[in-house]
Amino acid sequence: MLSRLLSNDLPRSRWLVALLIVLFLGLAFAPFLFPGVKALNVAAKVLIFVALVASFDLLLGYTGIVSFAHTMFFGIGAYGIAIALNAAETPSWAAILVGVFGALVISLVLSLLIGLFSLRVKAIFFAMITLAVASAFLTLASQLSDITGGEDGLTFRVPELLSPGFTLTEEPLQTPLGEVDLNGRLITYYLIFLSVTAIFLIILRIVNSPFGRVLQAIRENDFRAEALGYRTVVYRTLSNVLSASFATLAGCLLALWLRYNGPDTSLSFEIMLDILLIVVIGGMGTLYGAFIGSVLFVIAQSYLQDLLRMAGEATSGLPLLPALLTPDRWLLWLGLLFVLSVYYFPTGIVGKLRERASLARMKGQP
Amino acid sequence: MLETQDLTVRFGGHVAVSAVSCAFAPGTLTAIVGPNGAGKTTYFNLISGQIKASAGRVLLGGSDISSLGAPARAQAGLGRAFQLTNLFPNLTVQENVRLAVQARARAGLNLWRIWSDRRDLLQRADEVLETVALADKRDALASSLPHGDQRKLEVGILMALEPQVFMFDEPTAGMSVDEVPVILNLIRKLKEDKSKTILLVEHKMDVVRELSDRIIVLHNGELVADGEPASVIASPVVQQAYLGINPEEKEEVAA
Amino acid sequence: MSDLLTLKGVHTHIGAYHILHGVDLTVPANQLTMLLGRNGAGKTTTLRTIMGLWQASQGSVTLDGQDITQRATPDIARSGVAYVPESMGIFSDLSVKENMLLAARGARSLDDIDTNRLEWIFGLFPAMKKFWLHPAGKLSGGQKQMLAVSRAIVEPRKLLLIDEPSKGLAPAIIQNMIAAFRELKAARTTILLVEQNFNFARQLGDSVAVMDDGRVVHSGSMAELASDEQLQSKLLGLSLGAHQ
Amino acid sequence: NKNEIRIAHIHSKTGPLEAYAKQTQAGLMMGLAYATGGTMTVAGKKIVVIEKDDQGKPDVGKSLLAAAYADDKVDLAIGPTASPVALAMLPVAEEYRKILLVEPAVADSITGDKWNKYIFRTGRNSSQDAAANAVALDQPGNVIAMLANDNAFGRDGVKAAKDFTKKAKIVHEEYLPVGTTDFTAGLLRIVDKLKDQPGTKYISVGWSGAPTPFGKIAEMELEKRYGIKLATGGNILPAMVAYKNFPGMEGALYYYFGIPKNPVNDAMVAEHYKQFKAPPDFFTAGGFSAAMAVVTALKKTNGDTNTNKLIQTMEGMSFETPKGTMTFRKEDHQAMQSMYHFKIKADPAFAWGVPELVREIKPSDLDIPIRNKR
Amino acid sequence: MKLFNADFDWKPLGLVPALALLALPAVGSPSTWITLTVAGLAMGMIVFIIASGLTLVFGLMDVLNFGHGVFIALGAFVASTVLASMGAYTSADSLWLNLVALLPAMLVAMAVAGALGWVFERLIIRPVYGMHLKQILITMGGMIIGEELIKVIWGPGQIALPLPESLRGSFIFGDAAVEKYRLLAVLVGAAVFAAMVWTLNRTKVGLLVRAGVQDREMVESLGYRIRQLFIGVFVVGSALAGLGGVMWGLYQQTVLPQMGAQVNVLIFIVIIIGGLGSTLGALIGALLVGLMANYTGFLAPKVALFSNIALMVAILLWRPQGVYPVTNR
Ligand SMILES: Nc1ncnc2c1ncn2[C@@H]1O[C@H](COP(=O)(O)OP(=O)(O)OP(=O)(O)O)[C@@H](O)[C@H]1O
Ligand SMILES: Nc1ncnc2c1ncn2[C@@H]1O[C@H](COP(=O)(O)OP(=O)(O)OP(=O)(O)O)[C@@H](O)[C@H]1O
Ligand SMILES: CC(C)C[C@H](N)C(=O)O
Ligand SMILES: [Mg+2]
Ligand SMILES: [Mg+2]
Repeated sequence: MLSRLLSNDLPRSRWLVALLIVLFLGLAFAPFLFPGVKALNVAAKVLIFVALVASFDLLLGYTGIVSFAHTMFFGIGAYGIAIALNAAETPSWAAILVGVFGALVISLVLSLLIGLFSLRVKAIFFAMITLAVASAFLTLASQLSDITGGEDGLTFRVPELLSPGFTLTEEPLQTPLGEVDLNGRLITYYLIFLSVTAIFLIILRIVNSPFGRVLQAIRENDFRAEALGYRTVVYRTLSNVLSASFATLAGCLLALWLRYNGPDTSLSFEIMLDILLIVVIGGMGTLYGAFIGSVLFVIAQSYLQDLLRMAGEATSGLPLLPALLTPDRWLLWLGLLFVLSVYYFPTGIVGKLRERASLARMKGQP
Repeated sequence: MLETQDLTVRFGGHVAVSAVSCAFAPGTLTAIVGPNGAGKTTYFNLISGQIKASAGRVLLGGSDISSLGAPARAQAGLGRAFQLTNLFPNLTVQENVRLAVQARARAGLNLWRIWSDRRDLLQRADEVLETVALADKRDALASSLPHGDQRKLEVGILMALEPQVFMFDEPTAGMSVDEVPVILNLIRKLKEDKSKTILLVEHKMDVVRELSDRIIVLHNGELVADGEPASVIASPVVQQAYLGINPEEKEEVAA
Repeated sequence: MSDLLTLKGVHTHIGAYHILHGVDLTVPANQLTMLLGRNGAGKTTTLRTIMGLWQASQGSVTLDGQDITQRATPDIARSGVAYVPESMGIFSDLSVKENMLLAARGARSLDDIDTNRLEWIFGLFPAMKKFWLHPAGKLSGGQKQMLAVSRAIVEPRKLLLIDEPSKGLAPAIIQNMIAAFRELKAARTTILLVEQNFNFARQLGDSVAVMDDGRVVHSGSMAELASDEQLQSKLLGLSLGAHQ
Repeated sequence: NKNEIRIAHIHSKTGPLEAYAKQTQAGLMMGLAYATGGTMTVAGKKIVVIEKDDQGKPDVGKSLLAAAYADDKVDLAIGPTASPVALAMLPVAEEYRKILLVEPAVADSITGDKWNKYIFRTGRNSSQDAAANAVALDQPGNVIAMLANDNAFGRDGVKAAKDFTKKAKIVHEEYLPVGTTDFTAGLLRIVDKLKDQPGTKYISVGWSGAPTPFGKIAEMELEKRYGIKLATGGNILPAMVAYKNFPGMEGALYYYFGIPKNPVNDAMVAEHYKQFKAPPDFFTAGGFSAAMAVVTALKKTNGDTNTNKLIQTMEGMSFETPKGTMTFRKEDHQAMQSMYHFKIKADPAFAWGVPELVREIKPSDLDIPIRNKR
Repeated sequence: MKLFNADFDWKPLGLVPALALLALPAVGSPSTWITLTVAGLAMGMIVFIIASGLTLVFGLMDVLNFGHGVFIALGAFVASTVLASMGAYTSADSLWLNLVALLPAMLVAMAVAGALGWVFERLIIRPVYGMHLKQILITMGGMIIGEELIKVIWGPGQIALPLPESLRGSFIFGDAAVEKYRLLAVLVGAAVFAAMVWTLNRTKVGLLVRAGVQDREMVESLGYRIRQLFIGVFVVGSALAGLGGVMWGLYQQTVLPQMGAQVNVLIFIVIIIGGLGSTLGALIGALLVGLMANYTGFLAPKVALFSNIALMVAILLWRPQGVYPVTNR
């Protein structure tokens, strides 16, 4: 049963299974295990990134297409919600539906266009075209002030049920680990949790379908795939469209969570890089990698500055080090993380764990 | 029934295939020979749609398929093994073949079935691997196979496609002597099934002599001879331009 | 007669796989040595190990009295070794001319290449002249093979390592190639040739080594092997009337 | 902890505005020390400042502010550097019913239509900038073309400038995107509009961010060729290096360390030289002012941090700053403050063009509209 | 010389004058047109200089160096330090003295950028040859690190980089004005272009590197030490970026730690238009981008933001591999 839910694509490493279970349970009970506004924010961001990165892995890891336009679709989703809720008199579920639907339609059209127009060109050209298109879209979003709020972005309200003002109990729930507000934010968190779980399982199913296998074949050798009778443009475009749609949904979730959206929030190139890095850290072409990578990376990124503050204080007597260890230079360490993870996880965490497992299996055999 | 009419392709000023008209009947194996660079592979490329013709038409079963792209032609029943091995290097041997089986079953656009549920496809892939003597390597990555095994896999993929027309481009090049018969037997079996059209490019003349029902000779892109194997091989153009022997000294027919 | 190249107990691993299990091989100077064996026997791996493209994990490779086991590939090449890989290693974006120019290491421009030698190559492989300015990637399979061999012989070398040169070549060209190797041999070039084509091997080889499963299982003179059909069938699975 | 007063300072410690943010933080800490006589305590309570980095990103700023109020239990927050971040943060203050003291984000809408009662601002707003500049520029016979960033900061600035320009004539508005690298084309458009106008011709520039158009304006020798002069406000010192090319240029600015004459400024300049071996810059004064505002209010409540009490106290409150006395206006909580009409002098002793005071524009000289709908 | 052999493709060269002529009626006033055109060409030349190093690295080594910008920023910062230390020369009212200051600034900037390039190649690029995706990530990482280190050394803010005295101002021809500095930029750009074309077409280096990208093992088997060669190319590419940084910084008259990141997309566009690795292509791409930016900036500033991208898309529709496709990659 569980195996079918996971589309028969099992983790294939005991350590990996353990890690996945721990992280999954951690996220499922995050509001109670790690009370506090910041922790909940981090957990929600982790979830949204899981969906976003998984959708990107469908494109990059499984189809072998390098696109820099993924955040564009993420942004479309976020703006869909933001614009719809901003325009609505009172924030309603209907407005949310309109936002999601509208965003999906726009993403569909755009991804179809990009796919049909440019998937014929060579891989690097495609990457660069998407980079240019994405930066054009970013500019557009920050220029159309009347619709998108320009560089300031849009701050909006969400339906009562999801807003912090909506409380289930008068008093916060007392737990051994701290107090937990049973309010709209908590409901939003679980809405996100369920949506992301569904999105993840659906993508997992897609990559393990016959279609998913063709995508891998195209990644390996598109010329040969054509000779077998697979129309690569169709497959690539479809993969592009699917991936864009899931990214759009992730964007919708982001906007619902933040109750704000602006160009830098969902469209920036930085996010694109984070996604790329997560895919690589986790292990390209393994959705479990997308999951693990997102959890580790988002947590690391969120707490890096705090960590540096402690490190900086610890080394305050030394020369030079404090200048490098201040929280202000957190990007330096993030950059280092980029470099080191490419060095040490050439096949990603999942790849590493699976290699170990298969080595162990080989040894186990006579 | 496969037919080409005045099939021509020019690369810049160079005419690689020049107005070749030829029909290939089901149940026959036609060998295509000619010196290196004669245009044999290019002729295959034109038929299977890998490159676009400058002029001329390709007909399959009477209908003109000239405007179709490579995938559509493959679906229409043109199957092709490549001269320079052309595999999915980082997939396993079994997956390489399975992709062909799946293409044959037209299951590629199914997004929702779990692929491992399609046991029928897997089974068929394993059968094919048996026939090309690769069953024991089914879980190896294609890229790690020695050259000869890669050639076998190349043939296996074509077998799995079960096309109407089989095009083999030097299937045994670089294959060790004891493996060659495996492939030849396969081709022989195909011949026995009288419905298939088989085209074979091969430089090993004894293979050609033994398998073919008919030989056509390409030279500088032109079709210069066509007929019974024995008579074509004996013709002066083959003897001199291709085999490089003068009629007098016939001692050692190389390779 | 001295040995130009000697392999002693060479073991090679590729990743986690142990491919060569102690190869012992000697290549006598100024002779043509044939390296035969079934698919997967380890012939290509042996050549790559000599060339330094794989590192031997154990054992030694000696060239002209020098231990080259640990040397880097460019250094091995500079000590006079030319290599024609199984996959031909054509630079497909460069023209035939540019491919040749690179192979002539000493030459800064084409004027520096020995024209007689070039003409000799053109004579062997007329296609090289015809497609001189074409991108090499557009050549036919056989023409690429010719280019790969031409590159190896554009300048005189001490030792040629050639992996299956005859595959994909038309019979006439094979004849030319046989002639070429004979001439090279006469010009005191040592050649180690991997072949599947036994006829070809028989015509050319002075001595022979047969590999199986990562080891050399037979070595001796070519004449001896050529006349002993039983040995052939035992070592190569070559039966009478086998297709060549 | 009832013996602490916890303050969050949320600012763009990293990102493109890092340099601005650093100045604010330095000013804030110096201001707190100055205001508490070096004790960092008010009414026996220790002031604890928690720094947070919004990276210039509105979403980050928003969640940091929520975390500061909820997890760190701060009593009030100061910041942020950029207007978009500020706008995203405003509703959070309202949700948590805690004060956000905006410094130095400029956009009018912060104390305008997006305002709520928990928002105070020590920084100037766009209108104050514009009104002050109008004092310098709004003379009969002047013909002005506006050049501004194509964003909220620039457009709000121009909108305000138009409101305050009564006697001069604005003939053209040119908006260029932030990050414009070649200003030639935009300037040519302005020249086209200006060159045949009668009167004294000005390009009035409202630009934040680098690169700036000043260098290009100098290269094109507009004054020599067409008699077109440059007018612009203040900026941070590295940006004012280009002002050296425009001796005699007039405008109005928010702060320059050599201009205000009062004990607080003297103390800040002296302290800044002591700590950093350099004069305080544009945004240092803002941080200092914010600190003064907070401590003044807390002294009045005797350390009580109850939000409603603080709001009551701060509405209409006056406090001393390096720019003289400021007063939080009751209606929109904007600090009314002096601006300075200056004239540039190229002094070889300084790397930058030195703004010399022409006239201090007192708060009472400026009629700053109230833009919120309270 | 390969550049002008018989079947040389002249069409792309025509694009630049074509664009200029097309703009003339749209702009109207000839003097404005001249000012814009000269400004555009000069900007194009500067863009070419900053992009030239990347063409080498990208086109020849097939390395997607997203960190190229850091060498640009570094060059600019180093130059600002050098020039600041030679205040007497830069503020002197003599062209010669100014150039005496500028030249060492350029050389030091190139040397420092080149040296960093060497480190970058060893630590960052080496493990990822042939792997585009990882190149993007690791070079981005390198760029972030570099940018942060610049902030540690020079501080996070902008630094003014005023032009030397005699390069300020413009030459006035009637109603048209040509900034002096832009003329210098054209000269430097032309020199860089000539040097690159010569090296790549007249020496074996270009061939070797192109071959090395396709099949490293084979090049080594032919006896070339490809490692050294790649290091060399990378160092030169970085040094050119350093030079570009000096030119760009002087052009902006300020230097910023982020300036490298700011031009990243721009130079990629230029290189794509040019055909990934073609020097002449990059020059044409840069000139087109420069002209386009100036014309649209004048005619329709809103559109200017998208003009580069529109230009690139148009070119790719015409020639899907850029104006001078170098390789089949
Ligand atoms: N990259 C690789 N990874 C794993 N195994 C490899 C790799 N390359 C070769 N092998 C294995 O090494 C063994 C020897 O291969 P090698 O290519 O040397 O054989 P060969 O004698 O040249 O065969 P052929 O005649 O088919 O070319 C084979 O079993 C092959 O599967
Ligand atoms: N895409 C191309 N562009 C330019 N020339 C080409 C192209 N493809 C093939 N050619 C040329 O066309 C000719 C025919 O090539 P083809 O590959 O068909 O030969 P072939 O008969 O298969 O030879 P071989 O036996 O060596 O494989 C060759 O001279 C080759 O250089
Ligand atoms: C002067 C700066 C603080 C302006 C800032 N960019 C803002 O929007 O407010
Ligand atoms: Mg062929
Ligand atoms: Mg081999």
